[in-house]
Amino acid sequence: MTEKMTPELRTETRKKVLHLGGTLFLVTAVTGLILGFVEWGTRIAIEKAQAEAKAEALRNVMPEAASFAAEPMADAGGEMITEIQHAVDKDGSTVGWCLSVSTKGYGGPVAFVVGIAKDGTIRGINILSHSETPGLGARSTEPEFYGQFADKKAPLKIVKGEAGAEDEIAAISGATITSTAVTNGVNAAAEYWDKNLKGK
Amino acid sequence: MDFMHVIVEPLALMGIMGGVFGALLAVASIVFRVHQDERIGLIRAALPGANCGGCGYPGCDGYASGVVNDGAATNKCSVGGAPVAQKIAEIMGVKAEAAEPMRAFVRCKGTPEASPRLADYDGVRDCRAAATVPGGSPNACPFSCIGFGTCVSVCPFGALSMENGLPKVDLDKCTGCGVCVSNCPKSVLTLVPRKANIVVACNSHWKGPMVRKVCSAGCIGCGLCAKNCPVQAITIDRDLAVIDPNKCIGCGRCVSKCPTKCIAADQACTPLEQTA
Amino acid sequence: MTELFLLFLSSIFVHNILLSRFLGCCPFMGVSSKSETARGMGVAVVFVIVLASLMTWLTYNFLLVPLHLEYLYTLSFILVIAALVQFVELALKKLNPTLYKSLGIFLPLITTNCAVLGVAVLNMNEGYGLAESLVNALGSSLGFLLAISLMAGIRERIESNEGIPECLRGLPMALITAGLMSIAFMGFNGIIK
Amino acid sequence: MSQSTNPLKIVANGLLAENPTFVQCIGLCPTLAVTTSVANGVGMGIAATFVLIASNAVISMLRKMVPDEVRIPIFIVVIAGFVTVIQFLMEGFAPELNKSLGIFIPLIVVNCIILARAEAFASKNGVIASALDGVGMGLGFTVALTFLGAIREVLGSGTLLGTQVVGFDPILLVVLAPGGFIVLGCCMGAFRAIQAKLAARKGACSPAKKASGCAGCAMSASCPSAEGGKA
Repeated sequence: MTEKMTPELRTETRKKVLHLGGTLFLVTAVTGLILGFVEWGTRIAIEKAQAEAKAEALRNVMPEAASFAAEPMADAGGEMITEIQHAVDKDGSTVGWCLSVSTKGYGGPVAFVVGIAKDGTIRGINILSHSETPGLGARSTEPEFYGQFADKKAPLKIVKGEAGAEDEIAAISGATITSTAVTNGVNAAAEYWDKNLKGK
Repeated sequence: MDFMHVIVEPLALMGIMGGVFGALLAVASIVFRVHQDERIGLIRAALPGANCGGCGYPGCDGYASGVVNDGAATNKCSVGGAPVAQKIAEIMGVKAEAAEPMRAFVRCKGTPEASPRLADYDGVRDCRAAATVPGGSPNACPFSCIGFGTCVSVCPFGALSMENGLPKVDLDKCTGCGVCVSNCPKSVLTLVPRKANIVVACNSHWKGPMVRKVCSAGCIGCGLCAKNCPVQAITIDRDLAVIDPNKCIGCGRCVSKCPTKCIAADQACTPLEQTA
Repeated sequence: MTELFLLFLSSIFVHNILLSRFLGCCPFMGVSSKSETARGMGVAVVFVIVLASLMTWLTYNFLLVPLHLEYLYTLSFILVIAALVQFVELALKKLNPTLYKSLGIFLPLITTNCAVLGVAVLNMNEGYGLAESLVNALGSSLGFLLAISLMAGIRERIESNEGIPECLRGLPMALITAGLMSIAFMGFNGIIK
Repeated sequence: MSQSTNPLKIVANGLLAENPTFVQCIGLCPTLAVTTSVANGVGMGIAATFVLIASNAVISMLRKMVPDEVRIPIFIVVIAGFVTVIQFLMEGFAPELNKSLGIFIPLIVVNCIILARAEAFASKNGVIASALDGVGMGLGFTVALTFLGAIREVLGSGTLLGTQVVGFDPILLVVLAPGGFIVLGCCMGAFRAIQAKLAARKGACSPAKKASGCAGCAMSASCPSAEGGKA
């Protein structure tokens, strides 16, 4: 079994522990230091990039809004809703609401922002992230699909082929699961708006 | 900038983790020390360390212990190529010293005329497949060359070509690497030294009368060659004459004495000069 | 409980780490020429991925998050994995040489295996709890074992096939076979949301 | 592993003779997953090249004082450090590339090429030679990724660098997971076929056979047709 701890073996172990432990300590510590420094240096740039991406997403569902303020989630009603932004124009009156929604798509969660105007019509949606199959579900990020939601009244129905009536959305051919998921998300946002944000 | 969070904490955390793991490994390497053949370490140093598994062994350590413990070939590292193979050969003491230059030799004269084809075989045109036929071969003589050219296809130097149902060795291209010998199901091909020019061109261990029935150019084990050899270079091994190339002085008496003329008097060929 | 089971099944079939997430392809191509080495590699990977996922989950949630140093996850994960594999290799070589003979020689190969770090990072990105991380790790590594054993079986059969053109023999044919297997595994898509 | 020291040979060695993707077949994970478009391929190639050069240089500097038992952890920590640096740079200044490369940036750490080059070359040679080797291998990797990225993008989504190029409707499979395996398999086959033809024209035995037959054969030193039996 393991050699018994003779005196010179103990010194050899101590020497080796110091040697190996010390080198590894030195290398990892120096690397940690460099990373801490680089992280601090780029932190501002990263925050700016992330804020920029978020604002850009909100702006193109609610073009006429000047600024956005975070709004606390009212009650448990919107389990699909992840975040709400209150959109106001220059002189502070409400223009509408932006709700970030995350629904279960074909390949995984699909996250998008829904812009709802003061009177309840859907100003538009913007897909942020998804892991749908390229060429099928991924086509939900093309204007032909998400453009259909602009200036529509909830609740919306998903149909195959041509969208006839006012509240119908034409599903992407071959990606009905993704199209239905997005439409359910939009209906959930509209329903949440109807219950909690209508009066404000 | 909050000095603590940006500089000290990452440094401390990573440093402590590194230090702890280093110490842990140090203690482990002492407590778990196991004696290992030092050649494995040497070979492991010579290997590129890509752990890519291209040699079929799991990573470089696997291959190194494979070479030392179960004698794997020294050239299996595709990434390292020839230089690494050379180094491993030296470490293992298998010097790639200039071995006696050898060449392939066809121990059969059973052309379709000399030895009739018994069966009309239309299976896979490959000797190894044809050798599984009941009776061991579509030919009358089970020791004879089947003639589907497996040796020709495996030869890495293109030194073999089929002529009249038997392989012909191109002495300029044949380097004696032995790939054909290991692939021939009937072991008709064998390696002989390049300087030897008199070799028995038969592979049959049957008694004389039976050989006469199946082949007109086979060795019937009569022993005339052995009796007439001035230097006793020929022995009869189970009714097949075998010439010892080192003793043979190439006088050719046996060739003339052999009743079936199955001893081949190939012209001796000079060793392959280095053109590369 | 069913949610965990669904996650387990999806990480073996739907999101197979080799055939649809492309993690761990280097050893997959290299070691899958013989089936017993492939199986040994697969079992070693299962053992290491589950252990590594446990260690990296603990490191992340008890060391990095409290100190708000999440950005150090790459460095700390790979340090933990490398040290863990080296320690397990030493321990195994001493305590159980027979197991080491069949399993241990793959261990240094696994440190540089994208699958181990890949699973650890995925567990963190998805924000899985301890139970979910371990189930995902077990599922992914069993998926790896399944894929590499199937591959080894097929490759042994195509090795001796004379029909393959000269330049495609060996690795190119193995890659094309893996492509076909990946198409087959795509059939599982969508059975689990 | 030609140990010659003239810089051009080391770089050329990484690009052609030992191209990491086509010849050594290491670093397959990012190669298969990321080459769905040229932009991704180039982005990944450049990121990997930066890490490769930096880590090769630093590792060859440290090679004297690294005890053998902890060789792998130290190399990996150095590589991980550089990968995290490149990750921050990407998040800060190239967010869209960062989104498309996604999980594959942290996976550069365990990319077999970098650790293989660190162990095989950097830990045995000088700093300049190692850095040059990093350049060579990085270029070889980037060229391979761009080449595969171009093929898969044109076939799979009909565009090249985003602009519509091809008339017929694209073959979706090529962009998906299985496409990566199949396209890489065919490219490697083509690469070997070209090498075999080149070798055949020079009268040497084709490399496919050479790899199996000649290298270990005792006669390979004196064999006329094994082109360059020696290094």
